[in-house]
Amino acid sequence: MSPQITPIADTAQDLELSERILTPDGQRVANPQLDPYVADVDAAQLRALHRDMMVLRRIDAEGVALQRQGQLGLWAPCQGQEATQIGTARALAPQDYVFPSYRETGVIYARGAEPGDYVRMWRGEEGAGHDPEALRVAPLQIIIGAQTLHAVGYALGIRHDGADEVAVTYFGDGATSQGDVNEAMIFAASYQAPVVFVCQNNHWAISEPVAVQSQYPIAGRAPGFGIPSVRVDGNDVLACMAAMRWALDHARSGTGPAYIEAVTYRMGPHTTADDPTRYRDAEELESWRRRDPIARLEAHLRALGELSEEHLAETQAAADDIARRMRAECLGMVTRPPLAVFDGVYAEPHSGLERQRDEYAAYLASFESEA
Amino acid sequence: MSPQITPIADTAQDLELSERILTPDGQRVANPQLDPYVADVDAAQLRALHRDMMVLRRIDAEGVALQRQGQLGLWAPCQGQEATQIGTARALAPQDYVFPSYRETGVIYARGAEPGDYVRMWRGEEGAGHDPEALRVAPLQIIIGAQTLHAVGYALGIRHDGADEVAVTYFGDGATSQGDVNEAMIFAASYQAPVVFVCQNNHWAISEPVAVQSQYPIAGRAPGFGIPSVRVDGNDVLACMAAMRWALDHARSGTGPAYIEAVTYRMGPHTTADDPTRYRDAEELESWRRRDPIARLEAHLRALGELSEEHLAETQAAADDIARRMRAECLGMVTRPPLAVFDGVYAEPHSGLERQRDEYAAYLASFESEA
Amino acid sequence: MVEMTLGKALSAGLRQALRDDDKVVLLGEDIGRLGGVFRITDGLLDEFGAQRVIDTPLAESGIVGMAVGLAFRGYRPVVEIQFDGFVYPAFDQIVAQVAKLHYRTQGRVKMPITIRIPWAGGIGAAEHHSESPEAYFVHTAGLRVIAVSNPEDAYRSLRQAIASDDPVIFFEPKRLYHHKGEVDLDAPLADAAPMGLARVVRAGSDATLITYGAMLATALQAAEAAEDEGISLEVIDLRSLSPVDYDSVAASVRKTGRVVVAHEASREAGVAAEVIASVTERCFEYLESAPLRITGHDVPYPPAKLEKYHLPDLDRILDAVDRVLDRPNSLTGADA
Amino acid sequence: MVEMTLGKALSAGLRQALRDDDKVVLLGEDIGRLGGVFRITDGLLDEFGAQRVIDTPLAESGIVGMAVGLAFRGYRPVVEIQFDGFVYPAFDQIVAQVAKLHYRTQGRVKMPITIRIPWAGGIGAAEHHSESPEAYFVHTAGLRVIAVSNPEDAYRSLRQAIASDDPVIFFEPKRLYHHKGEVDLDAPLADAAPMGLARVVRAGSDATLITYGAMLATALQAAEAAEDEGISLEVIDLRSLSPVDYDSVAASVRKTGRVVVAHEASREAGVAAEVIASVTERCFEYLESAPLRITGHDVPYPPAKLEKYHLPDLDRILDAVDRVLDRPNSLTGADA
Ligand SMILES: Cc1ncc(C[n+]2csc(CCOP(=O)(O)OP(=O)(O)O)c2C)c(N)n1
Ligand SMILES: Cc1ncc(C[n+]2csc(CCOP(=O)(O)OP(=O)(O)O)c2C)c(N)n1
Ligand SMILES: [Mg+2]
Ligand SMILES: [Mg+2]
Repeated sequence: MSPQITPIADTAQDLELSERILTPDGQRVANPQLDPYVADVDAAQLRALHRDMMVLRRIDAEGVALQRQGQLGLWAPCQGQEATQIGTARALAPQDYVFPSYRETGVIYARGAEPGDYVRMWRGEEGAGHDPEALRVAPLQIIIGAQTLHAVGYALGIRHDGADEVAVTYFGDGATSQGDVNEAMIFAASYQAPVVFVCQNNHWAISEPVAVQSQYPIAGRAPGFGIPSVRVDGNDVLACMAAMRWALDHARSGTGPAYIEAVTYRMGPHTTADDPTRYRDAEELESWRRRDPIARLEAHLRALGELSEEHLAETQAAADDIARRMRAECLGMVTRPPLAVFDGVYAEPHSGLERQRDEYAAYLASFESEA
Repeated sequence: MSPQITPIADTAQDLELSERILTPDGQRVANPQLDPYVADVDAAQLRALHRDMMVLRRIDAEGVALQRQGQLGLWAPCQGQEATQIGTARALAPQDYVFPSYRETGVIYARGAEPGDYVRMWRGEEGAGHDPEALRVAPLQIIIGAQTLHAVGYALGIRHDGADEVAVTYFGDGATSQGDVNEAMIFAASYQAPVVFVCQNNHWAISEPVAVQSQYPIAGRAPGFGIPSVRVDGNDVLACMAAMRWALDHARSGTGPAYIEAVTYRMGPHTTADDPTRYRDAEELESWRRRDPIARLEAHLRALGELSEEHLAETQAAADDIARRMRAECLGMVTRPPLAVFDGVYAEPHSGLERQRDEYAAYLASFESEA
Repeated sequence: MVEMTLGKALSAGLRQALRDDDKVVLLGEDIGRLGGVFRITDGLLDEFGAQRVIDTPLAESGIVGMAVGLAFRGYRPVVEIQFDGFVYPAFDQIVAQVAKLHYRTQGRVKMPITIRIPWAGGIGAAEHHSESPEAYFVHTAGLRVIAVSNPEDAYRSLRQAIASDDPVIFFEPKRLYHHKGEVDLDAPLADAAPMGLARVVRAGSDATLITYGAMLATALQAAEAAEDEGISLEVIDLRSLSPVDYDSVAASVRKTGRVVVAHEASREAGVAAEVIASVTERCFEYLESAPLRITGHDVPYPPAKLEKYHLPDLDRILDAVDRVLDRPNSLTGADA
Repeated sequence: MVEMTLGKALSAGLRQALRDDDKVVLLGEDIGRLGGVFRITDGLLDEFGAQRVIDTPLAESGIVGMAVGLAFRGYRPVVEIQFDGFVYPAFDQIVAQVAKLHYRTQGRVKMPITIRIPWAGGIGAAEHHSESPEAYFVHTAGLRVIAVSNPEDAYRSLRQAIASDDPVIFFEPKRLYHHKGEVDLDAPLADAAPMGLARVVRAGSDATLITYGAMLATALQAAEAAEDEGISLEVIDLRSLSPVDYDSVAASVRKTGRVVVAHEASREAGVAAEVIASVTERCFEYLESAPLRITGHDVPYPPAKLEKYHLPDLDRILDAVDRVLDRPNSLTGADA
């Protein structure tokens, strides 16, 4: 019979059970398993990671602001999850392909998104905010967990092509309950597909604490399916990068999928439509504020004597610049004309839809003729 | 990072990795974990288990025969799985409720099925072959894995009622790939529901060997979800009974679900419509014939000096008797009248369907008036 | 009679159902502490406890499958699907289990499950949050389908759905959650008209305008606008989509001889097709022109900025009215 | 021209597609060594290898979800769903992903996925093995829906479906897998009539009988029987259910003025409702009687012994023909 397993209930203990390289106050601790994967990361690279996280936080804040000002229908903030997103995404090779959920602003940023890409979907202009082929990132996915299977299929294609690529999928702690996410692990293991699963356990699925989905470490599920996994401190950007490099190496080596659970925290509301004060304690939030991923890296850089005023100023300027361009792009967006509602349903002509389009065109034209 | 896991590929090794009490040649070996659960099983009880398995094999053979003779549309044989089904089902308390798949002839037998119950559905007379409330067994389920969620819901009800009952669900190795079966584990763990999962790993899902679903022991998945599990030799009726008693005790104690993987073998075709020679080796079949669950218990009883000719004769008579009654019931079944096609769609009147029924009745009547 | 929003009426209906029958349990994502993303279950966790107002793991098939098991045990589960577009993962459990178990067991196992679905568009939402999947369920034998359009109906028919021994898919127009109306909270359920009847919301004589859900408001506006032009429209709120109350519908069509059916859902094999086919079958000799459909286009629900070109509005309905009345319209041009 | 069964024609179509384009891959349960439970993929594993003829774990959502990922990578996946009743677990992936990704990305991501579904009843099967779910997919914008009725169409339209850049739900009538017909295996696909056109299978003048799939054979028998009574029926095989070729259908209806639509699927919001609503809209002034539907009842597919009372048969179709022709029928009685 299997050994007795102890549930982990409180989020504090939660984090203790995960791998880390930097402590919350920015001290570097030895981690024999992860250290080799970030042995090359020097101060300049650390500063680049810091810059990424700063810029991302600014993009995220701008998204919230634009929504509050009525420019976006919705925004899903990623504040608090910068280390997870930047750490893992910066480990990707250009040819890798990402299947995200809807909160991965940091991932599309790291893949080279244009300023308008962050808002185009949330503003309701288009179904996909960015060009998937250009970024090698699938459109944001709203159906919880659906994208994980797409990643596995893509990875099967990689394998068949004999390509040196990895498919990567991001999803939340809530998503781990969906059948699709479990089937994705099963199919990936069955085909030894080169896919990396990244679960961002941010402790909440809207109002439900992670314990509703699992009272046990989520990373512990993967090995049962034959998938090696690691549970990493998701607010430690170095640990996230190291874990991701391990996982990508594993997948690239042809030995099948790997799984990462990044233990982090959603500092903001679920989306701008949500009011988290209805369901979570100020105290919990406060305790996570003390584990802020950016502050942690800053403390580390400061201790190394590598956090110059210059860097901070440059970072601030870059962040402001992208926020400005994001806003300008957003406000400048021109909604497609009415008949665009019919565009792209099919790749080839569909007589039924064409007739509807024609009738609707005639209908629209009838107003013009009246005028 | 999680430990490296070694896949198990061949079915021989497979079995070695499971818990047993009786070796394939019928010797009793000590099993400190399982033994306490069958300490009370004396020779008379062993003979009763033997009788059950013999009768079940006969019922199963009669089902095949009736199908071959055109009396049934289909039959799903359970030959080879008698120990799993009888061992686990005989561990149930009367108040427990079972959610089976379609191959659990032995389970409905053990729950007290009437002879006609085995064939009513397969003959195409009714949607459910037996009265669920009478047997405390849900109708056979054809949609792979769907019933596992029903068991969890039922178990949640048990828990809310504070009742001393357990919900039990049976499913195959193939079923473990379905989202539903994984969601069932997640919901069961989340609610600590008193439910026992019984996976009959009979090595095949139609033509697909279990390795398509999993190259790792299936029982190994449950602990990741927080569910203790055991992997048991499914051709060892004592081990199956012991494992089931452990699992039921666990569920009854209020500490949540338990999971059993019974490693067994489907000796016959998937169903009477299947031709297994297209996809599996005679040799593999032969090797499993040497592990026959009934022969194993017979060898054990014989070694104990407890297998009398009298017992064998009585068993044979009982088996023949039930087969005869099963056949008689089957041949005597009267198909419901045409308008029965409308019966039981709704519990309350539905004007649309009533109109259809009336029109169809008028249509049928028009033939009579013509005549 | 009290005035309340449709959302509050639904809350009141759930509260009353929970009070009336301790076998009623609610299941869904975020329905507990949060009270649901639309706050329909607000306060119910506090009043009835976590055993009856159950936050579930994030898996719709799991939720509905569990409801089936609870029904096996004599419970009357009420499921909340968070948004219309999230019902599809539960489709198999709904279509192959919920809809069929009563038939499969010849009535031995009842499925008194209510599946509440915040529904349809017009709220500027992101993808998958504005779907109108009702036709899938109308086409599925074994289910009943209700679509509400006002607080009074919402309160009464939700309680009726929960009290029904049949499974009911219960559509709640999100766009109307904050719309107000009078509700008699104390009217005994036993005295209420049975679930399943349509309602003539506005009497008229020139054409029959058939709709349901949030589109009813648009239909009524259209009827007012038409009146200004001297056209008298009879407006019918179907309220029940399975069964459809064809007696009421046919009575109206026999009177007017002209029919427009409007809904947000896409057109091919939608509810309007069903209504028109049935009405034509029953009232052919009364029809003076071809019944018309005004629906969402046969496109996936578009991005928010385009939804106003997708949803039937006042003008599209009036144009269809002109067509069934053989008046000048968008297809004939102004000189017809 | 060679004579072969519909099943063999489908096999040949798959083989040809696999040869024509190495991006074509097949996915499904038991399609490899076994060749599928209906043997449609028989021999393909040997010819094309396990990389292209892929046995999958037992999970339909997984299969279709994986096909989506393969499509993202430029593959053209052909999925086999083992039986009609097992498509529902994949419903979410089909409706929310396969059908929508092209629209979501404004055409940047193509979904050239073919989902083959052995389909419908009349074979005495167990529950869930005789379903007719086509209306669900017809109602889903973004999908194409094909239903074949003979070997020639099967061979050609399966290849067209696979070659199409759009997702196609491809219905194969199980009941006809062993029916034979002539197939021209060498006819170039480029010369073929486009997928999506209906076919007048039998010309006639008194009424139009519209159907598809296995029901076509029954319709043709009905037409022969009717002829004996001096009634001339035009029989149309829709072949494509989305889009429906309404030009062909309307041309026939304008000629006959009377319409019967037959299918196995249940009635409410089914394909026949769609056809009748559209035909009425287009041909109202030509109609001489109410178009009628002959369909499976609105019941879950019944146990095998009762299926003959569920499926439309010759007599039920003829009775409907009598009704549209205002001849004595089951509703009027013999003396009408
Ligand atoms: C199939 C489906 N069901 C429900 C929802 C509604 N929903 C959107 S986000 C969310 C919570 C997701 O939580 P998690 O997976 O932890 O991701 P997070 O939002 O925390 O990043 C829910 C329930 C959905 N989008 N899709
Ligand atoms: C949802 C669904 N998909 C496919 C099938 C077809 N099917 C019937 S049995 C079976 C194999 C099941 O294998 P397993 O779970 O191992 O059970 P066993 O038959 O071996 O008892 C398949 C694919 C089905 N019944 N339901
Ligand atoms: Mg989360
Ligand atoms: Mg099996």
